[in-house]
Amino acid sequence: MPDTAVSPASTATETRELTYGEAVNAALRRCLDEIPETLLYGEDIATPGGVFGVTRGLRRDFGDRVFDTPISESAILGSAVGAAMLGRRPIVEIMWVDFSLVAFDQVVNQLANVRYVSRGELTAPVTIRTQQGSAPGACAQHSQSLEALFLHVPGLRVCMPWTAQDAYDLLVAAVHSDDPVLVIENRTLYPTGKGPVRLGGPVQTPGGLRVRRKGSDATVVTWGAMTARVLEAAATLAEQGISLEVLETVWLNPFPTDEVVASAARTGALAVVHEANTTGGFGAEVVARVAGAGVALRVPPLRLGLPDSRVPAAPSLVAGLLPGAGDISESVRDWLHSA
Amino acid sequence: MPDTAVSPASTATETRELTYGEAVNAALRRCLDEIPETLLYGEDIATPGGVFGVTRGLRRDFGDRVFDTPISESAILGSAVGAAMLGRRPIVEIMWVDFSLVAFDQVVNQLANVRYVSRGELTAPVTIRTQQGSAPGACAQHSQSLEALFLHVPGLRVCMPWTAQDAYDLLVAAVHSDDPVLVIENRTLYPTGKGPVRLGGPVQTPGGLRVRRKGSDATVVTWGAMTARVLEAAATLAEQGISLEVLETVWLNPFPTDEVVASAARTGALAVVHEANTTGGFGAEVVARVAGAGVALRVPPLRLGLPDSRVPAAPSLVAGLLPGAGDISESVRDWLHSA
Amino acid sequence: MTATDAAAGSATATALADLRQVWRMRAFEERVRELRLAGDAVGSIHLGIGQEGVAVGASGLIGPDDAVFATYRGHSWAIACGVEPEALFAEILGRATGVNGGRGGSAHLTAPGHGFFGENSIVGAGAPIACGAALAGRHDGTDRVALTVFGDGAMNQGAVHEAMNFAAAFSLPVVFLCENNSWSELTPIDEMVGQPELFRRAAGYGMPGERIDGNDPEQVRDRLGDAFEVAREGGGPTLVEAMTQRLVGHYIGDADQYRRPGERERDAENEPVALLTRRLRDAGTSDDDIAGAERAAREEMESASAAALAAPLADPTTAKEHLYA
Amino acid sequence: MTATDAAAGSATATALADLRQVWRMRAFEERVRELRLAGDAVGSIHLGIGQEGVAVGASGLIGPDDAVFATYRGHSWAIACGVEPEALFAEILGRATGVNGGRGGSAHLTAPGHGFFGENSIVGAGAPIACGAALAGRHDGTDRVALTVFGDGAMNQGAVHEAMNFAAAFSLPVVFLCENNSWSELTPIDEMVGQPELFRRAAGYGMPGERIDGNDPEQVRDRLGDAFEVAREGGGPTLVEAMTQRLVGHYIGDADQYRRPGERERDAENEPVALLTRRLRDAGTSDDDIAGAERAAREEMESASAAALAAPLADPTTAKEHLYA
Ligand SMILES: Cc1ncc(C[n+]2csc(CCOP(=O)(O)OP(=O)(O)O)c2C)c(N)n1
Ligand SMILES: Cc1ncc(C[n+]2csc(CCOP(=O)(O)OP(=O)(O)O)c2C)c(N)n1
Ligand SMILES: [Mg+2]
Ligand SMILES: [Mg+2]
Repeated sequence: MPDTAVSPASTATETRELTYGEAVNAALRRCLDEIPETLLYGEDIATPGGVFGVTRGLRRDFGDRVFDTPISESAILGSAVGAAMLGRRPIVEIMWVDFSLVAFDQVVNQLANVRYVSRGELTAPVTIRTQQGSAPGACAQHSQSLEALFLHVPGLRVCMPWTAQDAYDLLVAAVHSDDPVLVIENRTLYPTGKGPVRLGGPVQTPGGLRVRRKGSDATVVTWGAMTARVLEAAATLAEQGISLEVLETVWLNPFPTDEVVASAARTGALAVVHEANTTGGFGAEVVARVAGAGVALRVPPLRLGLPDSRVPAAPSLVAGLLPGAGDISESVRDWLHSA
Repeated sequence: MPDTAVSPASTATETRELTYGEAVNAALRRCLDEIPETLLYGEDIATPGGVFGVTRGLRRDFGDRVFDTPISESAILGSAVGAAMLGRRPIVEIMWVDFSLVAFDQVVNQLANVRYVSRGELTAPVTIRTQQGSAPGACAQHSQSLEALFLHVPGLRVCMPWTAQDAYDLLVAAVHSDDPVLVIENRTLYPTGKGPVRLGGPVQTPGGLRVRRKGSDATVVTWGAMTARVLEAAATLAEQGISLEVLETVWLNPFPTDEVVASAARTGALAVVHEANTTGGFGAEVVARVAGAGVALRVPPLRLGLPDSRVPAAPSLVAGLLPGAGDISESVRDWLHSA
Repeated sequence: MTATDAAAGSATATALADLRQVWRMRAFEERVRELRLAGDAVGSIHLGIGQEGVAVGASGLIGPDDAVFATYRGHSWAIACGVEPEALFAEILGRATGVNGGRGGSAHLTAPGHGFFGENSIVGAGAPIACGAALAGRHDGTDRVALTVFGDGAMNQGAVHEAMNFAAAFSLPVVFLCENNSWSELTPIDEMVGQPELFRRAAGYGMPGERIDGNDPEQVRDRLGDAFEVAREGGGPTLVEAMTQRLVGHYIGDADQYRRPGERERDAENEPVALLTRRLRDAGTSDDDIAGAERAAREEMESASAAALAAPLADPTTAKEHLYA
Repeated sequence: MTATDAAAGSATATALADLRQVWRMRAFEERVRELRLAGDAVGSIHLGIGQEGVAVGASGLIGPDDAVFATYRGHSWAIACGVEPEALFAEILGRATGVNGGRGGSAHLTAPGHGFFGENSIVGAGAPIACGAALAGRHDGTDRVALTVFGDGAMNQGAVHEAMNFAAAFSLPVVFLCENNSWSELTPIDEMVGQPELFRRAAGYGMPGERIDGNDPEQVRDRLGDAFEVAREGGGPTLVEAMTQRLVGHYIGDADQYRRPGERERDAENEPVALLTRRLRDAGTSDDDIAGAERAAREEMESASAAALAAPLADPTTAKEHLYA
């Protein structure tokens, strides 16, 4: 799978200095602009511009294709399924991934079945934007990383942008995709990452990964906000003479199995780091795919994640659970030394 | 973890000829009898005795501790959480695991958090009984195997009985447990498995596995209704000189990692077979644990499950997806020959 | 012939057409039951026998841009939308020629080409989806009305509540049609609510609600027609509670032993075949015409099901297709 | 002194006690805001400033066996249940001495020993849980009433609907208390419903519903008290819609620029401190007594928060405990 599987360019490109949140906004603006079938809705996203300010200005500029909804996730997701069946291309927001669980039926039993059960006579090109993860002080019901739940749902594409450029590119790819796509953002990233973002480029096809660092001693697969911690750990270890290859798998479905397997085969060691709970996390799938491919590893694969816990609110407690950059570099060093 | 970690016996034992469904009934009867705090409720479970007849007679014998509910899964599960917080020990039924998704919040965000967030000042000893899996003609919304979703929820115990004896023992263990437990039954098994079931024995502690067959060439881990297919495949392969060790992991949380690792180390080969979709299925976790333990395998681990698909209704189509005993024996033979 | 006579004659003609359509649905279902009992069809199948009056009354109201969302008990609704019985039988029989090529089965029939956006086997889940179909109509230049049909028991499901409020808040052209057959599977609805007049919930959402006789296609046509008109003209959603009865078990195989005293007798008197037959007899329609409605329907369903049975089973090698674009 | 005088005197004493309690809640919240802005507390914090009238009116009604379920905007409800402010501050500050030892935080406070079964940060999720607490009371020999408090926006959540029907169908002793502050986060409730008089939904469930002035603790005590009594005596649930206002943003940091013309002025006039102060002035209460209510509250919260700040942070080595029995 190529890094950027592109389809023909649609609009003129330009580069602007944007944060992650602004890049999301720019992607939405572009999609609303170039796809008349798009609708954008969710709680507080229109007139107020979103609780994180990410959807600001879109109601003003696109009128009633952008609207606020009642606090009714089943109605939001269900209506997106129905509107998509009838030719619209809805982009809906679930404010926190945790809230998707009040309406998980509409994702698993409804959205994901539309195309398959109708043999493609109906399709459901819905984009669900949400955000997840731990942030200081957030309670147990606002802190989970739940990508693994969605990755066990065939029919649903899933991606998790970390850079502002990917926040833009992946969302544009999602909205243009004829499949339902879940885009998992991260609220701690919205105000960050200010830097040049290329806008208006060719629409990518779901898939691909980002080689964030080349290395030879071990392959570390990661995604989402954890990427920053892994890169920091990799920098630390580089100073100690340990060379990590860091793969950010921005698309988790489709997953770039071949690239990950090839890298692990080259380095002979595989670690997966994610913010989600370890047991049943998608890290298990990554390990299982590499193991299933028969890659010879000189050290057993390592998984780092939340150590199977609920998420406490106090930052001091979270620090006792969630691996930080220091924990990661230490764990990886010890692990490689054990080889 | 021992096969049967027992606590002192509570009632006299007796052995009766029961089907799987009757064994469930017997377990419920025992729990209602010996634990005055138990409540039993769900859709159609009281006066009608359940859509599968499993709860027959319990309303008559236990009065208003057993009652029917509206078709309101959030109310069923949510009220179970509240009743448990206040000292009851509710046993609730979700008729099909697929329906739990309309109320998944109450499991993940509510039930699983009670003990942790309150530091044990509150507990939620709720037993959720449900059933899942494929049965001929059932539609996509009534056929899924969703254990992996629940196994990514720390705080929630999960088991999946396959024999009538386990249908009894595991349920009794679940209701007696001070943790919330999800018991996943299988509707195709209710009328089957008639045989002697020991009733009234000591209450087991969640955990343990069943060694269904001893063998030396490969370890096959499986659970639920798939166990029958795996055992059939193992019998076929035995005739061909291939000796499989079949481990039925009736408890998936807690998972008997040590026993599985030890067996895989002994046989040098690991396969996991489940009815759930392969990607993100719990088979990935089993493979990752064994790989993570550094077990040297002479052949890459094998995973067999639904090949990442929605479930079609037509039996001929399901046959093209779900591995049967013949597919399993063939796959396992080819896999071991590839070593 | 006086104007009154003409009106009466036309009413009679309508009643006879209605009876024919009721019989088509019932003959379809009875044939399905035979196929299930014979083992040609497998799995859980939910028949609409007794409830046909609602679908028959609605059928003329459904325009080409409209979208219908039914439940697992939706065979009659597919027929009401004009789907060919042969393709429905084929689907229920797991044939390659079924409306979903065997992927849907009895409980997930879909035929979007006929405005039938499908059955749904999750209680209540179709209601929010219908809101989306109505929403699409706001933006695609049609005057689409979305009709979502569900049972009395579904009224207690969160998704239905959210859908009703969503539609009411945004004045969406959705008609919420509750087929109240007084049973939610094996449990009576009146024991599962504090207010058994379910249509009364509509007021809380700020939308009109009413209870009608679902056994009388004429009344359904009239009152449901008003709801369609209001919706089409931008007046927003309506909740219609159509009182009906299922004359059979919840699913084929349900021993159906939970009925209350007097219920079966009342149901037998009220159900649409009895009602329409009485009406036609009173209007002087011949026994032959009345019997002809049944006969024609049985013949049609006999040959449609025979054709479906002759079709090949769905091909297992295609089972993985159509998951993604 | 005449009987009328005595009654007036006692009413005045009650109003002064209410003002004191309102001030305790408000001073608590204002102190929390300072701590958040200073960075001692972190994360999203939802203050109940302006809405105290409801919790103050309810506080005397909550008996020892009763169970209260609040939302993330529940600090005042914890205080209404009698939880010590110091332990609440400590929780919000992530201290080991917090009611949840730091695991809950501002949005998930729990103090079952005080009948406070906790906040909930999933909109609407507390309502079904409260039904379970009420159900438990049927079997444990208490006359428990379960009080579930939620916002106007929560009325559109499926779980609340299911809970109301569940409670009504089974006549459970649940009081559903909707604090209507006219905003669901940043969106006005009247644009998100077809019928803005939310209490009208009660009739559809077959339970009583009414709208009251949530700013007046006396009225809350009286009308919510009726609902408690009905529930306690087996009469089933009630929906009470208490009209109130939040004087601050949805969370600390919310720029709060979405208010409608005239709203702030109206709110300032109606809010409980203004209302009770007017009432007390009219009854001749001295400025000193009135000011004393505020002063005492501020002193209490100053020292409680100081004590909380002095406590140790939650110990990271305990973070894995209490997941399982
Ligand atoms: C969310 C959910 N819960 C439970 C079920 C199981 N179930 C299928 S049909 C049914 C009864 C529905 O009753 P009603 O809505 O009155 O429709 P009817 O079957 O009478 O047409 C139930 C409980 C389901 N399919 N989905
Ligand atoms: C299921 C769910 N959806 C969305 C949210 C995000 N959210 C938190 S508070 C809130 C607004 C709630 O409004 P209301 O019920 O009126 O209560 P208020 O905040 O005004 O007290 C929303 C949408 C959530 N926590 N849970
Ligand atoms: Mg019904
Ligand atoms: Mg509000």
